[in-house]
Amino acid sequence: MTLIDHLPVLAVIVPLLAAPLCVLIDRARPAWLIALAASWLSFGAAILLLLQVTQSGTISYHLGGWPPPWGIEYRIDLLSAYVLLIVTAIAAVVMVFAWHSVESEIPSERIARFYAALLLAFAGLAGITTTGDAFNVFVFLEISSLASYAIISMGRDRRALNAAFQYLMMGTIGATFILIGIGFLYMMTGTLNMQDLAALLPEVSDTRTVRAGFAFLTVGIGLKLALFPLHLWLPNAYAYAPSTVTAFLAATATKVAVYALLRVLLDVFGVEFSLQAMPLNLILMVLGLVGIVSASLVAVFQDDIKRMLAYSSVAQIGYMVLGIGLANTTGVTAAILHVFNHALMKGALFLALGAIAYRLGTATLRDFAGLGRRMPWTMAAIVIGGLSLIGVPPTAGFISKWYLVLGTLEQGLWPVTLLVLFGSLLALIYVWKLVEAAYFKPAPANAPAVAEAPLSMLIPVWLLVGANVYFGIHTDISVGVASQAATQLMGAGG
Amino acid sequence: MRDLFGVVILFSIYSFMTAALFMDLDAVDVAFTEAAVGAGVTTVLMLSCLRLTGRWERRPKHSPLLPLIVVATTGTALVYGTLDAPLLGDPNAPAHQHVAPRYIEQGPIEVGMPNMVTAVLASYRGYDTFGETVVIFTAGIAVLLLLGIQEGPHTRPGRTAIGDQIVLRVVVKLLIPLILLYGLYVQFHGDFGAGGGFQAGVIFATGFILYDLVFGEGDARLVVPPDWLPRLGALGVLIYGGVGLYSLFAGKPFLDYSALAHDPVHGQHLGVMLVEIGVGITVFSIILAIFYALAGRARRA
Amino acid sequence: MSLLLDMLSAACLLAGSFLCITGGIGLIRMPDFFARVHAAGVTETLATPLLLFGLMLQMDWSLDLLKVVMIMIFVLATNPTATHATAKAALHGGLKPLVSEDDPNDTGEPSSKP
Amino acid sequence: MNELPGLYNDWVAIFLMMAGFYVVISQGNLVKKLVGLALFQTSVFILYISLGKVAGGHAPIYDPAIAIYSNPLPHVLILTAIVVGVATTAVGLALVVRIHEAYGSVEEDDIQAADEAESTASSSEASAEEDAKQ
Repeated sequence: MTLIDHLPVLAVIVPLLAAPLCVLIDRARPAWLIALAASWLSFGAAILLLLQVTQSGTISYHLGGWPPPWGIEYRIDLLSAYVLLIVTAIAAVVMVFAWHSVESEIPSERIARFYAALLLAFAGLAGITTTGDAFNVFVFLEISSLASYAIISMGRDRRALNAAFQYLMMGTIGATFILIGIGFLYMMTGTLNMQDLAALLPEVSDTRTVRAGFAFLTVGIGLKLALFPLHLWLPNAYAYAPSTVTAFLAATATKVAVYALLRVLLDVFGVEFSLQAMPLNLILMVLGLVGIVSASLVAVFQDDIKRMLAYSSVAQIGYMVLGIGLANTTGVTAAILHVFNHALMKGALFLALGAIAYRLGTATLRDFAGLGRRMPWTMAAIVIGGLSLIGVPPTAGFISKWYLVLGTLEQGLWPVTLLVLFGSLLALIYVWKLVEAAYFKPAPANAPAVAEAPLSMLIPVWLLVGANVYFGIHTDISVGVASQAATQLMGAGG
Repeated sequence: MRDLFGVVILFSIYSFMTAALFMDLDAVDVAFTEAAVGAGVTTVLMLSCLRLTGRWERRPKHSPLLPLIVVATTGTALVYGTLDAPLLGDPNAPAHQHVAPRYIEQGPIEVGMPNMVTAVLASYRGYDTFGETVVIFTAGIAVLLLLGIQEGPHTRPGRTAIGDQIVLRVVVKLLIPLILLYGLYVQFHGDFGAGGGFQAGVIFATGFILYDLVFGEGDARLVVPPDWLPRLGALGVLIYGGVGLYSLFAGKPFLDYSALAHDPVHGQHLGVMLVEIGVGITVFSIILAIFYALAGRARRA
Repeated sequence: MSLLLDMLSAACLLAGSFLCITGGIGLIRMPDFFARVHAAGVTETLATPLLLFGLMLQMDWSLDLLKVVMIMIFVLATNPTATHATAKAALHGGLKPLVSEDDPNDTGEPSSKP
Repeated sequence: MNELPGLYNDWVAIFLMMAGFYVVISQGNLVKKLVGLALFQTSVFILYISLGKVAGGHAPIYDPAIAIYSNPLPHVLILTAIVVGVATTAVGLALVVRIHEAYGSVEEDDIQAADEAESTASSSEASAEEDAKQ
């Protein structure tokens, strides 16, 4: 085996082993350099993997040399390579941004450990996307969650502590539900490998045990996903975490949860069982819609911008879940696309906010007054990110909304289409509030003089903004892979 | 119950009962771990926390109706789920048919050790165990990020934590070497009987915790300086990962121990031993670090 | 011979179990802290070795026997120590033993509260 | 075999699980919530271990004299899960300690009230400033 054959595992263990190195060295700058190098290496591995998968199909890697289902398998198909690419890309970009931001927000003697935790959170998420073993998902989920609780609690506000505790409670309940679900499935099939499960489940899918396992897995992932009625932990966690953490988690954590939902629903259980035998498509659709409308409404009334964007994230998750609930290929394509695009736009927005917080210390609506002139590049980035959030062409947000609307129309659900558009309208309102404050309000007289954000922050922000526009115009890559992955998923279950 | 001390002790008892139950269900390794972790470490950590946050709880004001409904719904769903489940002890249950037979029949031959749980843990599903080691390492990093760790003293302090408990001190002094010896036994005997790196690490850490509790601040910290502990934990993870990387560079998949020696079974044995040492080091140092972090806060407060 | 061993072992096990139960009852029913410590500590210090001895009589000469002996030594060392330490700590903490049988409120300190 | 005795192990585990779950969502004290969480997780372990039991089986340590072993796989999974459980508890306790230092209380109601007071204070401050400008 050459090194190329080891790519699936390298993408995960490079950050995983970089974390103890950071702790071993325990100096701020080397730790950052290690984190940076690890995330870019991982990103490189992810790009190569995606190329490999598009050329030669699904890759299976047997950890420990034991063939599945006895050993643990890493299984990279189109969907996982695609999500892995997003996660590693965001991590790589965020790491560039992190240096200044972390230096200003975290006590200096804890920076090295902070990077270690950030790397662990990242490695955990990458591990979930690549693994083909149900129990391994649980282990890596816990790695990423534990690290997330820690880095969220590092926010300067004391409310960050409470937010992290709430997240810990919800997250652990979710993880335990997932554990129960896996237990039920193991009880009925005797295997933990996802492909094996998919092959064995149809025989026993009529039993009550499998149905209950299905329900627990869905609710557990729903908790992690911040699906509408289970989203209460998310706004606070995102609002009070350090800027780097918010940008990273908002762009990746919920996306990986969506990936897990897709994997479990469509791959392990299969489309027929999940969306047709169980009334899940209806439930997902309704929850998605309620999530879109209610979270967008709440977002409109927020003063704290991080909080506003956090509620907007809940709404965007609603779009993705709605896409899955539509139960047709276009809908699933839209969901996968939105995973990709939303990571780009929320990454850009939260990073830009982080740059503002770096200069101003806070980010409430009234701090924004007159910022358009004082930090022109950062604000311009926020405007473009906001446009993408609304779904204005030619941004990436437009593409995913377009596919979603197509999907709803394909199912003949025009009221749903209207509600989706209504959600976009609400997004327009809250983004407009930002723009109005930044460009049309004079800076308060006593406003501190602020300079434009440093270059090491602007470059990552504009990289993501550029990606937003690029993937809005050149849709071959993002849409192409997403629709292929969706076809694969929908085809797998018939 | 308004007294949280009682709550914690009851939980400890519950944990111990669970361990006994696991023993009855043939899960010796799990019983061992549950007794050491659930009844031992968790209790100590919870009590250290109570010492800081106060022992009494206020009477809650909320109506219990909504939680009851949620719990009843979940419980019903679970009971519904078990209705089609295989019965207890049924040898024909699907869980025992598909994957498990290979572990039982081939495990002792392919991996070369009688304890199948260790074989599955460290070899067949070695990557899960690697993840587990990282989980405990993550928890250590998280606690240190939150609480920080006090630097150890450089000279031997005179004062003790618990007044004039002569009997206690003498007995503990006699016991600690035995505990540490037992920890080593468990570490290296894991291939043959119950035990392994994780349990050994916990037992070893317990020895130090006991010493710290009885002989007061500082003494135990002179032996293992607190600021070394996170690094030691990192080292353990790196040992485990290093074994994986070695096999990777030797042209075998990650964590394939058969790359370690010419004879695959011998390689498996060596690999399992090495990774168990990694696990042991990490668990020992992280558990001790978490305890120091919590107890250090108590002394400052 | 084996009948004798069996009977002896059964007697030990029964006595041990009986002491365990009485210890448990005492732990709940005794009026104050020190009496409870007495019930839990003193009774069970005898109960556990009795049970272990009963089991040892059933065993062959093997490694397991040695292990049980070691468990017995360990229990005999730790159990009284723990009881002693608890009682001493309680005394240090200001709990006074209940002396008057007639009036539990006599001691001032409500020592029956754990 | 009759269904009832064959499933009681699951039901006992479920009852314990739900007791833990109830403590988690109904109690206001954060330490107690963590105890509840640990209880919840430990009971799930019982469910797993009992599904690995084989009637007449022995502990899965190879011995030439034994033919039937219990299933080792659930044991391995639960070993991992126990570690995850203690890790979560440790992080939770550290958070509780920090919360106690920051808020002076570990009762959820107090903390919620303090948070809300802080939020409204900052927003009313904002509106007051706006009023002053106009």
